[in-house]
Parts: sequence; C-alpha cells; structure tokens
Amino acid sequence: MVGTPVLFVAIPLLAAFLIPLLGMIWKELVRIVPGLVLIYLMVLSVNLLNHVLVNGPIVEVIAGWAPPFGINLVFSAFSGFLVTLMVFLGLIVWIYSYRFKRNVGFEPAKKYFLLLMMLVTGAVGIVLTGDIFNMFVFIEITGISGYALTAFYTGRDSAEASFKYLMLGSIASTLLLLAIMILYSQLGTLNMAEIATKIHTVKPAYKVISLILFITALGIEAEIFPLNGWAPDAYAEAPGPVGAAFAGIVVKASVYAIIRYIYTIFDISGAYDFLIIIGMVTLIIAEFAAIRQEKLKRMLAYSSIGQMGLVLVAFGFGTKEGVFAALFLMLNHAIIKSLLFLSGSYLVYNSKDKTIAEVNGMHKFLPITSFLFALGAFAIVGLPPFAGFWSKLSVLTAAADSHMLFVMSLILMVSVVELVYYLRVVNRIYFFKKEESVEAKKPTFNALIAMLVLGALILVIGFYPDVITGVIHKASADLMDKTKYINDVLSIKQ
Amino acid sequence: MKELKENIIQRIKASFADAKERNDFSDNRVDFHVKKETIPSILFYLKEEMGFIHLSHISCVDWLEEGEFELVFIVWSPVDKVKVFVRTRVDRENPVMDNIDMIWRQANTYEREFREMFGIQFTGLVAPDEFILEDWQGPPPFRRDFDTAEYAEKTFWNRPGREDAQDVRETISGRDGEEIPDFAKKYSR
Amino acid sequence: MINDKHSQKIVDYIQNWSRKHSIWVLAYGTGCGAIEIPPTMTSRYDAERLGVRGAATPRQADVLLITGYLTVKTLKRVIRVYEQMQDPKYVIGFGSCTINGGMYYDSYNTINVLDKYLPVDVYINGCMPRPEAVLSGFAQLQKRIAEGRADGAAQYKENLEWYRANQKRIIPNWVMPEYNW
Amino acid sequence: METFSIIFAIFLGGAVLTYFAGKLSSVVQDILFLATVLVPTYLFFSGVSIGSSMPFSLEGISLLWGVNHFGWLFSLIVLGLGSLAAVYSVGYMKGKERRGYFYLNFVLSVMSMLGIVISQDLISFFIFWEIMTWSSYLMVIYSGNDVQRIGIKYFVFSAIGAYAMLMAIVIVHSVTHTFFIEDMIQAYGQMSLQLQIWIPILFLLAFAVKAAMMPLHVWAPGAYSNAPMAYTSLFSGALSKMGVYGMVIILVTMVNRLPQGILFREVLAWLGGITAAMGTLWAIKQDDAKKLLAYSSVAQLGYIIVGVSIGTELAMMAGLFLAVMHALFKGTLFMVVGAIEKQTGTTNFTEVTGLIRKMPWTFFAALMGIIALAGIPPLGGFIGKWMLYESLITSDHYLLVILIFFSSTAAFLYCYKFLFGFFLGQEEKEWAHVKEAPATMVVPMVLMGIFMVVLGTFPGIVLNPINNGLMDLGYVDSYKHLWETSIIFNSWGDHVILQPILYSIMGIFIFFLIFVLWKGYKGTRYVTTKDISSSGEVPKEDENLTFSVGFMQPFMRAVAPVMRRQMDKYYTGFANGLEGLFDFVRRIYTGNAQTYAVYVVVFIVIVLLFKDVLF
Amino acid sequence: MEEVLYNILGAVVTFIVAFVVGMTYGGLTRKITARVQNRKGPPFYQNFIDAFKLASKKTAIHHGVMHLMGPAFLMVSSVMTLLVVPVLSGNNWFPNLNFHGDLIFLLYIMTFGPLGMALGAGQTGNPNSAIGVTRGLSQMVGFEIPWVMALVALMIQYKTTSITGLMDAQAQTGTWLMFSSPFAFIAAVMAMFGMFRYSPFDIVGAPTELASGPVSENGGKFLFVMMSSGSVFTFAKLTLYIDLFMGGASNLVILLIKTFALYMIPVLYGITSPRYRTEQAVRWFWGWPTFFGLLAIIQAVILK
Repeated sequence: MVGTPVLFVAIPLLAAFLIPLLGMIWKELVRIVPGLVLIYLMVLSVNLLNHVLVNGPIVEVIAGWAPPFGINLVFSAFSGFLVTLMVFLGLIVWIYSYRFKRNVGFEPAKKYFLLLMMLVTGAVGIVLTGDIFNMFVFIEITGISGYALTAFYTGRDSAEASFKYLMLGSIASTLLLLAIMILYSQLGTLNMAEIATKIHTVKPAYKVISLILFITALGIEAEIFPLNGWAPDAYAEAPGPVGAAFAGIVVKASVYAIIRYIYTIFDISGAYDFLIIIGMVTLIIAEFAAIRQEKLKRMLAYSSIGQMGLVLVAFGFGTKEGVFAALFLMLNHAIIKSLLFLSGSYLVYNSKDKTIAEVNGMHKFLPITSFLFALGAFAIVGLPPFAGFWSKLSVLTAAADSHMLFVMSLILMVSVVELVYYLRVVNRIYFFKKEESVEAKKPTFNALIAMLVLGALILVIGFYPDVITGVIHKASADLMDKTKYINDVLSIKQ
Repeated sequence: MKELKENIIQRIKASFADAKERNDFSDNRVDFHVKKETIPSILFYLKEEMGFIHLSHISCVDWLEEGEFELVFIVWSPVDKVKVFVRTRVDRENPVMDNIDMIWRQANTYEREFREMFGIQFTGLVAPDEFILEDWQGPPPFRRDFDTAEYAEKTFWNRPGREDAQDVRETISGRDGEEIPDFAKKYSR
Repeated sequence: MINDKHSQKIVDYIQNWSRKHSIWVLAYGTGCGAIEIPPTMTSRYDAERLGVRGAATPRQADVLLITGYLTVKTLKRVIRVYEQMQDPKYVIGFGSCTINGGMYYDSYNTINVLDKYLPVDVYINGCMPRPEAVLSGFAQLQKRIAEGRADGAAQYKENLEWYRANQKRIIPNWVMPEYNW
Repeated sequence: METFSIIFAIFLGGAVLTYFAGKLSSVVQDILFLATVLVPTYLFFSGVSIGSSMPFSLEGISLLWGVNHFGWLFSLIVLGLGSLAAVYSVGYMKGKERRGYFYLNFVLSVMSMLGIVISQDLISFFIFWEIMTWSSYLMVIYSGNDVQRIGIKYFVFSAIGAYAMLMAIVIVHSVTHTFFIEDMIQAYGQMSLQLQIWIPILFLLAFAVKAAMMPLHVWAPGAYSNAPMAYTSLFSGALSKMGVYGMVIILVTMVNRLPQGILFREVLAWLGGITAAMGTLWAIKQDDAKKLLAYSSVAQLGYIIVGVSIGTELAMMAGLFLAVMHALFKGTLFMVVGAIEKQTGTTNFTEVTGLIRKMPWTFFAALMGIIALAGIPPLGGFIGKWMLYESLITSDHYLLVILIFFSSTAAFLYCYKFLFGFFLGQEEKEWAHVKEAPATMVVPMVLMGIFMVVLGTFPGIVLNPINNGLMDLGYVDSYKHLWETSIIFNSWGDHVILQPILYSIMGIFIFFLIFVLWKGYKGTRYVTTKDISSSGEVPKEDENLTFSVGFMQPFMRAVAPVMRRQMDKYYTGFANGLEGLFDFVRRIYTGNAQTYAVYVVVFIVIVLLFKDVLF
Repeated sequence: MEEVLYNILGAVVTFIVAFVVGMTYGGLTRKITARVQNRKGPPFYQNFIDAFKLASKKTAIHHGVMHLMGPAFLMVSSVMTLLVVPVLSGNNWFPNLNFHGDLIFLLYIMTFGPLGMALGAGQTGNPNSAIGVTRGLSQMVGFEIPWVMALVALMIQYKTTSITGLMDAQAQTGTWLMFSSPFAFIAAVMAMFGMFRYSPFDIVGAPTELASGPVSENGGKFLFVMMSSGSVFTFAKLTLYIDLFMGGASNLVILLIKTFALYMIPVLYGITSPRYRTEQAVRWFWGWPTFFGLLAIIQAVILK
C-alpha cells in the first residue's frame, strides 16, 4: 500500500494553497510544484489502480466515521480508472502549459496553476467520493475554478463566456442542492451506498423528480443538450490547455456523476432509455452545429459535446458491452480531444479571430503540430488503425447487441458529418495557401512533448488496443456490479 | 427630307468649322469636304452623336494632276435614311492618314487595301503585311502613273508566238487534220 | 521478268492503258473556267464514261486542271498542289488565260504563260472552252498518255532549275518546302 | 504463418522509413520504396501457399488471415500492378515535391489492399478497407486542387459505404458472435428474412461505392483525375477492384442463396449497364485525358458489375477476367497519361498533339491499352467482352446486352480521341522538345502491353485461376476442361478458337505490311505533318492545324438529351439543403445567456411533464 | 500441314473471288448510278482499271508508321471477316476459318479495320481526316445498335451464336430467316445502309466538304489497298447477310444472284437520297431501325 485515496484530494488542495507562498520564495516554483504534485499523483494512481485490479476496491473513511455516517472515498476499478485518466490529463496539461504561459506574467501564471490544481482536486474528488453532498462540494470547487479559468484572458469575450458558465453553473448548483435535499428529506442519509440500499422505499414521484433534478444539474456540467449553452463559448474563450482540461477532466467527472446516480443510486429503468434519447439529441445537434462553425475551438467544443452525447448513449445501453464502449470512448475522447485542443491552439495561436480559415497552409510552418492535429482528426472520426476506431466499433457492437439498429444508423450518419468538418480543417492546414496576416507560432519544447505523448498513445491504442482494454473491462464490470459496491462501502467498520 | 438634310448640315457645320459642303444633291445624300486631321473626329461624331452607325464604304481617288489622293468615307444612318459623304485630300507625295479602324472595325480591311494598292500609310494601323498582293515588288498598282501593261510585259513576259489575236486554227488543222470551214476562214487574219 | 525489255514494253502498255482510262482530276477551281467542269462531269456530257472522275486531294489525283487565269497568289498554291501530286501526273491548261493571259494579258498580277511555271501536257483554248472542248482536251490527253508522250512531269523534273527560276522570279519570297516527289 | 507478419512488418516499417529517408537523399528513398513494395511481393508469391492461414486475436476478437484461390487472384492484381506502378512511380515522382508523402501512401494502399484480400474476418477486412480509403484519400488530395470539393466528396461517399459495411458487420456479429467471414456465410442461411435482405444491401453499398457504380460514382471522375497518375493507375486498376472483390463474395455467398436474390442481381446488373453507358458518354465529352480515363474507368467497372451480378458462371468469369484486364489496361493508360504529363506538363487533348514520333514506346503501350480497352481482337480485352456478351445472351438479358454493346461501341469514340489527341495529328513546334519518358516509366507500361497481347492468345493463364477462385466460392466447375486451351466457350457450346484465328490475323497483317507496303515504305520518304493537302495553302511553322476542339461534337449533339441530367447536381442540391439545416441548427446556440437559462428551464419543464412517459 | 496449306490455298482463292466480285459490284454500282442519272456511265470494269492505275502509281511519301499500317489494318479486317464468314454452304470449295469464330467475334473483327484505318488517317495530320473519322465512328455507333439487335434476336431465337448454327437452322426449317424473322431482317438491312456508307450516310468522306475525309492523304498504293479491301469487305458483308437471312448459297451463281439483289437495296436507296448530317444519321438509326430491332427481339422472345 503506497498511499490512500485521500491523498488525491489532499495533496493538490494543499499544493493549491501553497502555490502563492512558494511563489514568494522562487517564482519558478509556481510552475514546478504543480507538476511534481501531478507526477506524484500519477504514480500513486497507477499503483493504486494496479492494486485495486487485483485486490478489489479500497474504501477510505475520513475522520474516523464509518459509512453511512462519515464521508468515504472509494477507489474502485471504475473510479480508479477515471482518476488515473484525469490525473494523466492534468499532467499533460501541465507539461503543455509549463512554458506556454512563460510570456505571461508571474501573477497570471500563479493564478493559472492554482486554478488548475483546484480543478484537478475537484474533478478527482467528484469521482472518488461516496457521499452526495461531498460530491456537491467538489462540483462547486470544479465549477468555480472552471469559471475563473474561462476568464483567464481578461478580455470582454472571456468575461462574457465566464459569466454564461457561471450563470448556468449557479442554476446547476441550485438544482443539485434541491435534489440532494429531496433525497435527504426522504432517506435521511447522504451516503451513496446507503441511499442505494434504501432507494426502493422512496415514493416514485420523489425519486423521479430528484433524478430529473440531478440529471439537469449534472447535465449542465456534462454538456447535455439543451443545457450546454455555456460550453462553446467557454471552450472558445478559455486558453487551449484549459479547453483540453474541460473536455478531458471536468466533463468526464460530470458524466461520472450522472452515471453513478443512474447505475448505482437510483433504480429507475427508464433512465437508461432517457440517457439514450438525450445522448442522441446531444450528439446530433452538436455535430450539426459543428459543421457550420467558423472558429476552430468552437468547432472542437461542439465536437466534444457530441462525443459526450455518444458516451451517454453508450452508457444508456445498460449492458456490460455498452459500459465498456462508453469507458473506452471516454478514454479515447480524453486523449484525442486533448490533442486536438492542444495542437489546435497552436495552429490559431497568433490569429486574431481564431477562425478556421486562419489555419490555412500551416503545415509548412508547424509540421509536427499539423501532423498531430491531422492524426487527432483521423482518430476522432474513427478511422482505423487509430484509437478512435476501436471505441466506435465497441459502441456499435454494443448497440447491435442491444438491437438498437436505428440508433446505430443515426450514429453512423452523424459520423459522416463529423468526418466532413474535420477533413475540411485538415485540408485547409495542408492544402490551402497561407494567409499572409497570420504568423505561425512554433510550439515550445514541453508543449511538443505533451502533444507527442498523446499522439503516441493514439497510435499505440490504435495498433494494440489490448494494452488498455483489460483495465476497462474490469472497470466496466465494477460499475455494473451494484451490490458489490454497496457491500464494499457498508462493510467497512472503523 | 429637305429639313432633315438641312438639320444635319447645320449640326455638322456647327461642330466642325472646316467642314465645307460640296454639292446640293437632290437625293438623300449629304456631301462634305474636311481637312484630313478632322476625319477621325467627324466620323466619330457622326457615329456616336448623329446615328450614322454604318460605314458603307471607303474609297480612294487618285487625282494625279492635282498631286493628291481623295479619300471618301460614306456613312449611313438607318434611322434617318441619309448617306453622308465625307471627303478629304491627302498629299500624293507623302500619303499619311489617321487610322480609323477603332471607330469601325471593318475600316481595317479598306485601309489594308489602300496601303497596298495606293501606298497610303495609316498611322497606327495594326494588320499583317500582305493583303492581296503577296510578294509584291512593284509600285502600288492602283496609282494612275503605274503602267500595268508595261509591268505585265516586264514581269510575265510573253513567249513569241503567243501574242493575242493569233490565229491558231492553221496549227490545229495541221495537227489534227481538222478542216476549217469557209465561214470561219474569213475571220482569220 | 521485269528487266526483260519486251515484257517491260507490255507492262508499260498495260499501265498506260489503265492510266489512260482512269483519269482522276483535281478540279482546282482557280478561275472562272471552273464553272465549265460541272456540266462536263454531269449527265449532259458525262466525262465519267471516259474514266474521268473527280479526286478530292492532290494525293489521289492524276490530272491537275488549271481552270483559267492564275494570279501570282494562286500560282504559288498551284505549284504546291502540283508538287504534292504523285507520279504519273499531268497538267491541263484550260482556257486562253493559261495560254497567253487571255483578256488579262496586261494585268499586273495575272501570269501570262502557264508553261513557264508548270509543264502543261494539254492546252484547251477558248474563253471559255465549252464542255465539248474540255472533253476533246481529255481525249487528247488520253491519246498522249497511251502513246507515252504525256511526260510533262518528267520534263519538269529534268528542267527543274529553269522552272524554279521562273517561279522564283514572280514569287521572290520563296518559302515553300522542297518536294522530291 | 510467419510470412504474413513479415510482409506486413516490411510494409509498415518500410513506409515509415521511406517517408523519413527523403531527408537523407532521394536515391535512398527510391531504393527503400522499391524494396518496400517488391520484397513483400516476392515474399508473398514465393512464401505464401494457397490455403495457408494465420489466426490471432486482438482486443478480445479472434481474427484470421489467410489466402484462398479467390483472394490469391486479387492479390495477383494488387501486387502485380502495385509493383509495376511502384517502378513507374520512381520515374514519375522524380523532381516532384512531397515524395515521402506519396511513397508512404502508396505503400499503405498496397498494404491495405493486400490486407483486404487476405482478411478472413470482417474486422481486419474493415480496418484494411478504411486504411485503403484514407490512404487513397490522401493521394486524391495530393495535388491540392479543389480538395474541399473533390476530396471530401470522395471521402464522404467512401465513408457512407464503409459505415454501411460496419453496420452490417456489427449486425452480423450480434447474431453470430464471431467476426469470421466463414461463420457469417454459414449463419446467413439461418438469419431472419429481414436481415437476409439488409445485410447484402449494406455490404453492397460499400462495395458499390468503391466500384463507382451508378448512382454512387460521382466521386470517381474528380478523384481519379486529381490523384497523381502513378497512383491513379493503381487506384483505378486495383483499388476499385476491391469493390468487385467484395461484391463477388457477397453476391456469390449470400445473394445467390436468397430466393429474392434474382431481383438484387437484376437491379445491380442494370445499374451496372447504365453506369457503363453513361460513363462512356461522359468520357467522350471530356477534353482532359485524366477525366476521360476516369469516366472510362467508371464505365469499365460498369461492365464488370454487370458480369458479376448476372451470376452465371460464364458471366462471373467474364466479370473477373475483365477485372484483371481492366487492371492491366487502365493501369497502362493512366501510366501513359502520367508519362505525357511528366514530359509535356499538360494532359489536355486540345494542347498536346503529335507525340507518336517523340514517344514511340509510350505510344505502343497506349495503343495496346486502347485496343484492349476497346475489346478488339487479338488482345485480351476481347476475351472478356466476348464472354460478357455471350453470358448475357445465354442468360436472357437481351436489352442489357444491347446497352452494353452500345457503350462498348461508343467507347471507340473516346479510344480514338485518346490516341489521336495525344499521339496522332499535327506535330506542333511547341512540343518539338518532348523526349521519350525515362526507362523506369516506359518499362512497366510496355511490359503490361505485352502481357495484354499474351492474354489475348492464351486467356487460360488467367481463366484457370479465376475458375479455381470461383470453385473456392462454391461454384460447380463445369468448364474446367475447356479453359486449359485458348478456346473460349459459352454455355450453348458456341466457341471461338483463338489460336488459328489470331495466327491468321498476324499472318495477313504481316503479309500486307511487308509485301504491299514495305516496298512502298522503302521507296517512300517521311514528310512532316505540315505537308498535307491543305487546299494549296502552305502552312507556316507555327500555324496550328490541329483538330482537337469539339472533337466528337456531332455525336454529342446526337446524344445531347441524355446528357442533360447529371447525378452530381442532385447530390449538390442535397448537400446544400443539408448545409442549410446545419446552419439552422447552429443558430440554436444564440450566444445569449438568458436564452440558455430559458433552455434549462424548458428542459426541466418538459422532462417533468413527460416523466411518466420517460421513466 | 497439308490441311494448313489447303486452307491457305482456299483463303487465297476466296480472296480473289471476293476481290473480283466486289470490284465488279462497285463498277456496276457506278454504272447503275449513271443510268439513274441519265448518263452513259463508265464501263462495269472501270474499278479494275482504277485499281490497277492506283497500284501502278508511285507512292513517294508517308507520314509515319501508323500511316503505313493503316491500310494493312483495314485489309486484315476485311480478309478476316471474309475468312470467318462461310462463303458457300454444303461443299468444300472454300474452306475457311468459319468454324473457329462466331457472330460476336465477327462484329468485333469488322470494327477492327475502320479503327486501324482511323489511326492511319490520324497520323497524316490532316484535320479533314480526323473529322471524317469522328463522323464515321459516330455513325458506326448509330448503326451498330439496330444491327446488334437484329443479331441478338436471331441468336436467342435459335439458341446459337455461330453463323453456321444459324445456317443449319435455316436448312432444317427450310425457310429463310428473312421470312421467319422479318423484323430482324428489316433492322439489319437498315443498318446495312450505314455500313456501306452510301448516300445518305456518306458524310464520312464527303469529297468536297472534307476532301474525302479519312483517305484524303492516301494516294497510290495506299488507296489501292483500301479500295481492294473495301471491295473484299463489301463481298464479305453481303455474304454474311446472305448466310444469316437468306439461307446461304450452295453454289457461286446463287451466291452472286442473292448478293447482288441484296446489294441493290442500299445502292438504290442511296442514289435517290440526299445526305444526312452526322447527328441526323445517328438519330435516324436510333429511330425506325431500332424500333424494328426491338420488334425483332420481342418476336424472338415470344417464339423462342
């Protein structure tokens, strides 16, 4: 046992508070310390995950109160997988932005890394916690750091985007609190496992209303149509790595929350179909909207929304294959979309409007970045032999196994749309004449490393998916097994 | 018709001081003489302002005795049904004239012909060198002082025995044994 | 067998006979005389019964029919056409213009005597010669072919310098390709 | 089977190495590229015996690679044409930019095509299929002309096809729980009728796109003409055959077993026939050689589709023989166009003329290709055409045979246009400097030309493997004893005995050439094309006497009513409509915070209202 | 070996017969045309004289290899057609290759010559030649449709694609196919108008407009070869028609009578007709002839 799950929350939080103090000692520490923290967390999570895969989940009780009375953190195969993914992405984002923000002054850099730490803390907390109110708190931490990061470039547009995010986020908080209140009033407990054992005693009306409120509240964070109005603006106005962090960390955490509610806590079977419906609507609307976008990051944002819709659809199948597909999709999406955001933000680094037209002919000046963007684009539309193909295949197989042919054909049709807009951008990068007004910005060394790691991962997973599928299979089995979760949590005696 | 012609004459005279009316023709014809410098402007004026949109003809007259070429431009108005003759004189020794084929494209053909046949040079004329007379070496053949018979004798010299009006019937009869009828004999010289 | 003198004679005879009865005319309408060709060819006079037939291009033709006056400009074309024709080939001068210039005897651009430029096998005089005269001309040509006397082409080759000199005298700018037919 | 792994490792590693070798020197790159294509070809034909297979598993899915007779036939096309085109590419790409990019995609294409024919399971089939699609897509946009339209059109059509196939694959998997093609075929008989109908449709959609069948052909002219010619010869010659390959498998193993299959086959055959006719007509209209050949490819694939969809053994053999021939002659012809493009810089008939004396070997290859394309004896194209007609007549497709005959007669028009436009006609001064293409380009073309002649006399060389392949697919071998000689038979027992006929053709030809014209030749002298009967006019050196504009105008006037309708326009209209819809959807996101808040409220209200329905 | 020699000898004899008959028919056509036009006309042996003259004419120039090979292609096509068509049925006088090929092969070998010729015409560089070729090919696309329809009708009615098979069918039933399949015969004859390129379908080599089109650069020996090939081809095509529709011929006299009678149809139609433009000609062939072809196919399907 090399560590406990609580470290995942405690260490980054501590680091976040220490960053301003360390900055007083040596300014460079502001940049270095988050990295050290994330590297430590990465090592920790990989170790823990290995342990968990063999020995079963770790349930950590905080402050000595055994569940259901105290707050507990659960590091199971499922949550551990997500935590590892998030920490890994946080690490990538840190590597990427280590020099990215060099020309930015000390104060902004301090804020940036502080907020990044907070974001990771919040997201990891959401995934690990076993208590719904605690989850609310983590959601608030994530949300607040998200608002602040959106407004990082202190311009008019950023402020507006941040405001939209803040406004919808507030609504989400209110609704979430309401939902928790309803459940608590009915059951008198906030522990997930406890709720899950007792949920059948709640009146269906309360149950459904609280579920709806949960889904709405979390759906705002998870970018479900029509609750995702904030997302395109926030993605477009936030710095590139933050976009990657949103797509890879925040949204994943929110989706995790929804899934946890539907799979573990509630016992409403209609919720699965509901997931499919909202997922499909989100997917279709987002992809349709993406094709007509003029700004690169907005396009990526819509694509991200669409992918999340697909993840929800896959979860909605409710089968083990479906969960496997959804998790695989989440993994691939996290890797690929981050790569797209990271490379894309260099492609439009110096342009004024950040439009797609301004990436024309960039491949001559940014060959590696362009190549990685193209790789990401090919991967995300699911072309073999890249990573995206396997997840798409598993989603479709899951759909076919659930006999949802209509859903399947819709997914494929939308994929064609997705293909079109990604190829248009790639064609522009490679085959159009460069705009004179736009000057290319060479990526810094660390950014290059971050992107190359992601690109290599795409190829590795594409050519040999077995490296990761074993873990995902275990994770999906873990999620499907509701009683085991309850037993594991409730059997802990301090 | 009379008033129409009067009107035309008045308008031209008002615009071009050197325009001299030549004859009072009874038919639908108006005749002017102008200096050669005025030609492009008067033709342009006639075409654009007065509706004489059609260039009927350009002709050249060699006034050998007066030492001048006369160029006659005939334009036609399909609305008024009136012809206007615009005449000008060019020095015979140094025949240079303004090119007008930008007003009427077809003037180009006439100008090429005059260049070849009369030796009149049109300033700024863009056209291939040869028009009708390929490989011509002699003087411009339409000038009145060009002796065509002498030129032909010199260039395409006739063979003795091939002069015109020779009676070849004897030869034919000698060759083919054909008999010459009596009525024909009296025509033979 | 071919080298044998007698058999050569027989072969020559057959060849001349076939040439005589198959005269393909390149009706090169240079002058006003061309109007006399259609009546000669069609129903009224029917030159085809003599084996006379129109050919479309100089490559296929045997006889070049110079129908009337030749200007300096057309002479150049006629020479080219003649030189493109394949041996054996014949020229018929048609109308008085080809003989001595006819009514254009003093024109500044009409040649007077055709046989200074091209070897004429048969002249048909008249201005215009009527179709009867044309047929008589063809008959004359046939007779000469049969007798082997229609050797204009051979003379042309023999006296090429003389012909060329005459041609170049009125066509000073000689840009024609050299033909050795 | 170690060999499979080695072959694919060489392909992949060689592709990447070749790409980066460009940084060192171009000669090293060329050599590496050639080795990357030729060594696996050698290994495949020497080390892989028919019937060998290699099972392995990936991501929990068991996969199987193997070679059967049918796949071997197509691997012959792929690797044979691939290696010749590779040799050609070395000459073609000399001095061009983005050589690494070209070589990389070339190798990937060859590899993926080989992968397709050796895949015995649907997943590796699909993976290779998609690699083939995107590597060819990257080649289509190589020149960078109009990529947004042509390239995307190609990819969208391919993707629609591929996704249809993917759908069919997962449906099959949901029924059989395995991805082996063998299992799919066996399970097909027990499926429900709905599936029995839909699965072939979905598969055929994918293959029809690649085989450029009406009405899914609209990508082809642009894509074929835009890719570099060295690649297009492979693209049109081999890559489109992958569609045929799949089509044959699906038709034979599924549709023919279906009672309703006759309808399928008729519809397919008629679509193929219309493809052939319309492709031919459009090819006649083109003034650009690349476009002409592109439309011609569409038309030729139409014949092949007709053959394979009729489904009698003779028809199937005709289709497959035509497929082999098409790979040969269309590969040659695209190479010819590439050579001309390389030497003159243009491929437009209205610009280039009279190259026959400057590029005699290229002309020879082009002549052989054209004769084979036109299906004139004694070259191999005739054999395929003959078998196709006979099979259509003996299987009661009377109107279809007229349609096919019309298109193959009309094909003479563009065949002549191709030869005349480039090689014959006036020799203009503008092209006096043109030289014969380098040896690396000429040799593959001429080799293929010679091979077409050989196939015309001894079609058994290819017909026997085809027969074996068809036996693998389950045909009863009723012709085997006949294919061993150079006789072609139809099912009524009528036949053409090729050898005496072809020898007499040669004999008469040589007789007249030597005894009548050789004497003439010795006595004659070459004159330039300016020395023609031009009404006595002496054409100047720079005077253009070429006739190439509006070449087939009278015929086009005659068929004008048919040409007015264009499939492309309908697709463009549809795409524009979709873009309008997308634009409308985009406006849902107003960018206004209040609206978004309203959306949230509306969402909650709607979900609450319908909660009984939903949950 | 003896058999081969025998065959070669037979082929030579057939060729000579075809040459003589074709040339004579050509001369007779000229004579008949002249009589229709109220002329005396050339003698019937005029074509022989023309041919001999052309052969004895000097041929000094060529425009390249394809130009030299063009006439040879044409000749090969004609002779091959002749060899594949059974000239006389029921005896061994003209042993040919007719057991080695069938109708489809014949169709293609018949198009082989014009295409080779077109290549030769193309290399001369004369624009008129190429224009003529394009017209000829367009017209070919026109008349091949009814022609093939007629053939397909015959093939499906008698379930054979070989010429000898069709002749056997006629011999068995005793009726000529022109009576038992009248529509096919009409369509085929109408297609024949285009095949012989007499007026009104002679725009290919319009002498004054195109300077005789494809042959405009060919004189002397080239033209001789083309002319003889045309004569042979005429005979071969007529014999094919006779074999297909009129029961073949058992001896030479009947053959001559039948071919001459058939030959008169396009000749007489041509003499009295003005000239069509290319697209008019093509559309003409796709009108009534194709309609008759369709009728023929329908009839064949019904009677099958």
